Amino acid sequence: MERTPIIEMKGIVKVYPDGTKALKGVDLTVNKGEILGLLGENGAGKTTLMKILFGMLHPTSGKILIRGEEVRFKSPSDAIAHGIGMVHQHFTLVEVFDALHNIILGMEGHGAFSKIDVYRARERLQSLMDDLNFQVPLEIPVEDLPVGVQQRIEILKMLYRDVDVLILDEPTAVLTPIEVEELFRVLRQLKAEGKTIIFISHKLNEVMDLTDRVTVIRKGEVIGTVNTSEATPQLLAKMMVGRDVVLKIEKPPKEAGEPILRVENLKVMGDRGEIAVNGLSFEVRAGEIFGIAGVEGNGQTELIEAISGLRKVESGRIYLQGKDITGRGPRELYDLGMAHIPEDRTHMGLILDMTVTENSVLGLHWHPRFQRFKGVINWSKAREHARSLIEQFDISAPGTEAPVKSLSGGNQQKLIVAREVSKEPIFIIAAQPTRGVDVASTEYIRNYLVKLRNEGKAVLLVSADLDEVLQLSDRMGIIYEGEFMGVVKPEEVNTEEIGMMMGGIRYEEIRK
Amino acid sequence: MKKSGSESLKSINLRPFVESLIAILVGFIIGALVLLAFGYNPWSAYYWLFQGALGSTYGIASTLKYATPIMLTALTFAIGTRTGIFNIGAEGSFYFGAIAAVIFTNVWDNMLFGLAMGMLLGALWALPAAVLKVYRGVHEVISTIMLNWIGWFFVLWLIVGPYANPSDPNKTIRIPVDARLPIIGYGLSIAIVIAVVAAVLTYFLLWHTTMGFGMRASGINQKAARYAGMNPKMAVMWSFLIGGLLSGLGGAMKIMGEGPSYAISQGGANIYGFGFDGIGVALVGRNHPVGIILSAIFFGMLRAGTALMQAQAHVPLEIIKVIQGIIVITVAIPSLYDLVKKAIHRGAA
Amino acid sequence: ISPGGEESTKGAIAIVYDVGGRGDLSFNDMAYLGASKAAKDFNLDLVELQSNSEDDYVKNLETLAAQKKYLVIIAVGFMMTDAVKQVADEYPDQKFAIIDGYIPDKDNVMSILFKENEGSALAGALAGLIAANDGKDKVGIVLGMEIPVLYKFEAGYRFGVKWAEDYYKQKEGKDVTVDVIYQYTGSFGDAAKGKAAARAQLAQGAWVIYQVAGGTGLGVFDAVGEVLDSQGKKMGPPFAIGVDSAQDWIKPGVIIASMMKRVDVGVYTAVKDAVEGNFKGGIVELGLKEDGVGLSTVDDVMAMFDSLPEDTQQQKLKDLGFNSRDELRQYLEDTRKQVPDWIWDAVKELQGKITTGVIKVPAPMDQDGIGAVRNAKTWQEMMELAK
Amino acid sequence: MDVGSVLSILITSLMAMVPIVLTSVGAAWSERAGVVSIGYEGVLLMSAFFGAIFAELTSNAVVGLLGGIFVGILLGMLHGVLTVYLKGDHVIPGIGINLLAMGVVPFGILAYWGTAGQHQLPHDAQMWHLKTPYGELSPMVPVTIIIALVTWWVLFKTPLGLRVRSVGENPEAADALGINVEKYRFWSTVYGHALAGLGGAFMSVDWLGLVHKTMSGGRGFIALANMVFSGWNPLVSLIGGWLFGFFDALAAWLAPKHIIPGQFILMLPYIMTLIIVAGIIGKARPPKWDGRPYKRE
Ligand SMILES: Nc1ncnc2c1ncn2[C@@H]1O[C@H](COP(=O)(O)OP(=O)(O)OP(=O)(O)O)[C@@H](O)[C@H]1O
Ligand SMILES: Nc1ncnc2c1ncn2[C@@H]1O[C@H](COP(=O)(O)OP(=O)(O)OP(=O)(O)O)[C@@H](O)[C@H]1O
Ligand SMILES: [Mg+2]
Ligand SMILES: [Mg+2]
Repeated sequence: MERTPIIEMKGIVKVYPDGTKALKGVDLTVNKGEILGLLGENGAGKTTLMKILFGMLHPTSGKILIRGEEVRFKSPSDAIAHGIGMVHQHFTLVEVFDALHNIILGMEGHGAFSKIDVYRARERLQSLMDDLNFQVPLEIPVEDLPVGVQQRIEILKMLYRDVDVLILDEPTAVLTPIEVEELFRVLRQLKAEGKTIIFISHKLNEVMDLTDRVTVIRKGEVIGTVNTSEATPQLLAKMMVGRDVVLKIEKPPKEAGEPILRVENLKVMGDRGEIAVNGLSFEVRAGEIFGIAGVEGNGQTELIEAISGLRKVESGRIYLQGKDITGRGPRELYDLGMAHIPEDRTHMGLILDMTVTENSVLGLHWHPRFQRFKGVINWSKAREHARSLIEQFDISAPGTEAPVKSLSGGNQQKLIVAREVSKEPIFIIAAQPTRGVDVASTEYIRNYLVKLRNEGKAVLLVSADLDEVLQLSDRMGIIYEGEFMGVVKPEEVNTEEIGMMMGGIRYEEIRK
Repeated sequence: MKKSGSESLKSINLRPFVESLIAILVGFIIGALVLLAFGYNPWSAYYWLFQGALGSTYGIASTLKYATPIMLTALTFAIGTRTGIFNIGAEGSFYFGAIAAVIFTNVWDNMLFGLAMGMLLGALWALPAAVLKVYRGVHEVISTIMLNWIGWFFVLWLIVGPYANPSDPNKTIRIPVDARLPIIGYGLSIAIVIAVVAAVLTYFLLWHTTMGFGMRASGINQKAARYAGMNPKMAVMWSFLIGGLLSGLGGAMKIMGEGPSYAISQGGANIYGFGFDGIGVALVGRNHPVGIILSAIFFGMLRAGTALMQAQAHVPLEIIKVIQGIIVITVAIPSLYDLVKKAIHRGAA
Repeated sequence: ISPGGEESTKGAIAIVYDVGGRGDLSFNDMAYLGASKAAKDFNLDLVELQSNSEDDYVKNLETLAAQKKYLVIIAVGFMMTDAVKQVADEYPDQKFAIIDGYIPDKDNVMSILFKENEGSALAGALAGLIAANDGKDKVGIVLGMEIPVLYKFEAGYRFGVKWAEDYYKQKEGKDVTVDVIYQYTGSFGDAAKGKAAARAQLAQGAWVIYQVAGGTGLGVFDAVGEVLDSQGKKMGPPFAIGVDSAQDWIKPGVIIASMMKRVDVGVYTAVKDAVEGNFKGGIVELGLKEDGVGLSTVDDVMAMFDSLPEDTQQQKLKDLGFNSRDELRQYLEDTRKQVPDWIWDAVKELQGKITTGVIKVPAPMDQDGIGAVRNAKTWQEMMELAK
Repeated sequence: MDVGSVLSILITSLMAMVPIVLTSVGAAWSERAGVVSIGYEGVLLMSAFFGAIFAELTSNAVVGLLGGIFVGILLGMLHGVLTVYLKGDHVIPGIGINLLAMGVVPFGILAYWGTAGQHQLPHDAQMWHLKTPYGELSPMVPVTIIIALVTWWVLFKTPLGLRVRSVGENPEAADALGINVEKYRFWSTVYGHALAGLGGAFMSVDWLGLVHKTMSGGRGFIALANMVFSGWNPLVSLIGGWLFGFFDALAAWLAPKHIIPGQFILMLPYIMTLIIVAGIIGKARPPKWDGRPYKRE
């Protein structure tokens, strides 16, 4: 492949207004028509670098050349005009608009005061989607769509603008394996059409699978760039972290004990009144990780919310250690020994504007050890608790009194895990526990879940990351439209069978 | 500025304080230009303003007296803000606190009973807004504005009708002597002490109790609060009720602690407007109880100083309002602090 | 107003306004008129203090009293009564005068009270007779907030209307009833509210409307003016009646007369007494007899007009479409000619009777009192209530 | 109730609707773009005052209305600079503007016209009205209806409106698509205040033909409530504003009947609003980034 640099970033330094030195002189070259992987731990500076390239941030120093020509972007519109588009790590969609309006926003055509030509826009979009075989519903408010679809909208948004270079910041973190495959197909097609792609991910196998070259960043500096064909996951992990990383989880065989959680004929409604969980029954035993796999939006969220007391149960029963907990609230459940790592860390697991200390006791602040006397919180105890979590889980945080929003996503996730584990639960729900978390932290969190299992706790794991479910579960249920298509041991099935179950075919039928 | 829960009083972040101070300074400077433009001597105007507010024990007492009611209504607004509610219903609760004091001290002339009933009625008047918000999703801006008006006319009816003073119909019946708040001196009653205690208690409630933690968490993120086993709906309720209670206390103390009449004047002239003033006080105090104590005193100073400023510097009240407006506006500029800091750095370099 | 404190004058007086402040179209403005005239005539400095709210009264009065340099401190408005009592006790050497406040027993306080009920009775007689004469059966009164001081106005007005019924009957030998449409608008500062209220009263048949509502009353003038406009008339009827000062100049042609309350005279007298050493504490009550209240004459209106600054006068004349002061005067007189002379004579007759004490006008102070007046069928019944 | 009364109430309510609707529509637009202001009360008062001056200087009521818009624009720019560019709090400046108005207007009336507290506009500075026996109607009534309609249409049907709503819902998304968030927010604020300015000038040069130092009478706050009431929708604001005007006029009409104490009649518009909102409308969702400054870094 010929190597014409389309983008050259030279000596990029970025100091945030609060003094954080995110980038310390980064050089990055992207060749035309390639897929470049960008790897790095949480907080390494990947997002910062890309936001600079996209004109959303201004570098403190350094220069950017596009097709050999030096550019200075004042805003993303300049970048878009130069053919650069970006899909952000956190979606930037106007939730109340439908896909169509999200996509055409800013280039609606005609004058500002004329009526938006929805018809023409829809036609153009439809042909774009048909070309890529990549469909999204155009007229439903985005907030009502699953994340996978939201991400497609983000990508279409950029393609609608005819960009040559597409930056994708952790696009797969929220996707199911099937969606990832679909995405990769599209990306490859785009590459074939001559587009250039920058791909950020924490998942090494994806990077290995998709990219042509990989650049690794650590703490604001480039560690190196390798051709993917010459790299191994171990090598990349080592470059990122600076040490060897165990990519395989050690999981000794263990006999499961008593049932801890028992769910019987559970029926739960979704937000729009549809049946989300449809007569589900299963149990999670002591010393067992029970995984739930499935395409997102098949009732996982509602199931978790019902078990953790956040959603009304329509019918059926839930028992914890034989005790009926149907309809109990989160506080009682905490007292009964339940912990919950929620899937939505920014909206549910944490209160971003509050401090690390406050977040570290969120939901367990009732515990007598954090109470000076009943009703009065002992903040010095809480601060100690925060300190010990930070230390124990190696969370990098500016301090216990910093707002949690100033932690990187990975560290935010670690904080949640640490807090939930510190509840010393007998039963823990772990929903998407490693989403968006870098390799080292992922390794840590996964090992911790196994450790809990080894200690005889019951773990309910829900993850869109099929590898994770396969790796960690002792047993797993594959969910489809609120029902299990099968409950199996990971080693008994192959990926293809799982794929079929996730698509709605029952295990018995497959085995026939 | 976000306050952390574990922050102790001694480690309070001074930045917002300095920020407000700079804003006030800039406001005074612009105000001076306005004074000059209209032919007044800003130096003498400000001299007499401060002389009137702080130049004598009497001045200080007046400053504190003015600071009292707005301190409490500001707390109402701040509690709302901290729990995610734009509660502008302090005004209405204030009226009810005042009328409750008048009615109930005349039933049983006991000071504590009067204060308690003031708080109770203040809280009760906040209840509809709370219930409508929680159970009907009615936005508090509508409900509180409407309730303020409804409460206003209702209280006007009470004071001109059933509770008009038969021997002096220009006001309501008076607070019995035994139920009045003790005077510290210079017409200043212990109301100020109670108000400061209320502010400290509010601080304690919001930042040191389980309930306050729940209220703040709910205010920022309801979903997370629910996840953490808190009850956001109750948090909203409590926010309104405690807010109403504080304004009710303010209203009660306004009548029970301030002479000469110890009664509500007809037309409600001595109970009107404190809720609205409280919003400004809360914002300048950055919605923090400690900030509110300081900012209420500052506003009290501006009020206490106007008499001398008018009498000696002959500046009309309207110009004083203009200057107050300018000061409040400048307080809204957070980057003022950074600008000044930069300028100082440049000067030093 | 000059900053600083040059003492070129023979001393100083101070005036404390109530919350309405200058521009309330009521006692504050009138008090200013009297005080400024007195200051000029006696070569005194005039210090004015406005009040932001009722809480400022004590503070304002005390601040002034502590300066110990004012011949007399004038407190405007009944709401200052308790404040004056308190401060007068603290500063027994300082002379005070209070408008509308009842402080009978202090040597250093002169209470100046007005019998608005008497003046309003004339307004009511005028309104009632105009209506009866034009074959109408309703007149209106738009008031501000419902506060007991306004009951005196309402009662006087009602009295006058009832008296007019009787007078008309005796004169024409015909039974007439003229009902009083009344409403308290709940505000002294919202002209739009006054307009809506007047509109409603006009729609319900009010032929003359008396406004006792400060700034809200401005809307009453506007509403009546609109009705005239729509009929292509420059002058009423229907008419409005002004209050407190001679407001006729605000909308000539629309306002037939105003019930004047001569706060300016009261203030002037208080200052004069203080300057000449005749100051006496106690009650000074000014009614029709003392010229403290009354219906405005054209001379009164012109005097009010003349008290405006020179260029304001010129501008005002231009705005109203007059070339000279005399044209305005002529116009006001023409307006009054819309009402037959006998009506004016009748009003004079009532004035005489009240002045001589033959007729007494009720002055209720509370809801029960006004209730009784509202229920009374004849002026004689009302007069019973005045005793 | 006879036809005359009905017409009278109708006309009064249509006139009363104008300042409330204009302010609500402006505020709705501004908040759709994410900028909150509670200074409309002050804007109404100040533009009533300055609008009257403009009208008198030119002997033209239309110029007066434009002058009101101009004052609104200036105050909107002040608010816009503070909130959009300097990223300040959205609520504080409004309180300052309200205070400012309470000082500037009484002072200004006395200083400019020499009469304290009030001033009557000469005929040639007042708006032409359609005169009926039941009250006068201003051309501003249809103009207000048109403004509400057009604002609604632009906000919901055109590219401009789409962008405005996007910066109020998710400025980051808009920013990422190259929409100049600050520009859209700033001019939206200016538009919002400009409409309030028009409403204020309407009160003096059109509706009442006079200036009075407290003539805004709380309408700025009522307009905010109406904006929320209408779910930030200009078209519904029109109906809400009229309903409020209607109940206000109805209250004024009922008051002289003295069926219940006057104070309870005066509560009528507020009680009705509350009942309608609680009973029918319920939840209103503000734009997601309403009142929040947007900073990139
Ligand atoms: N707005 C900001 N203000 C201050 N510091 C920031 C800001 N944004 C990022 N940083 C800091 O810059 C550094 C790089 O952040 P960046 O978002 O680029 O990391 P990243 O590589 O994208 O991490 P992740 O894998 O978690 O997405 C971090 O240390 C972070 O704390
Ligand atoms: N106010 C802030 N002050 C300092 N740093 C901040 C602030 N806000 C965000 N950051 C930093 O910005 C970076 C990006 O923030 P972001 O919220 O995107 O985390 P994240 O990228 O989601 O992490 P992950 O990729 O693991 O999910 C993080 O590294 C975080 O440390
Ligand atoms: Mg990132
Ligand atoms: Mg990240």
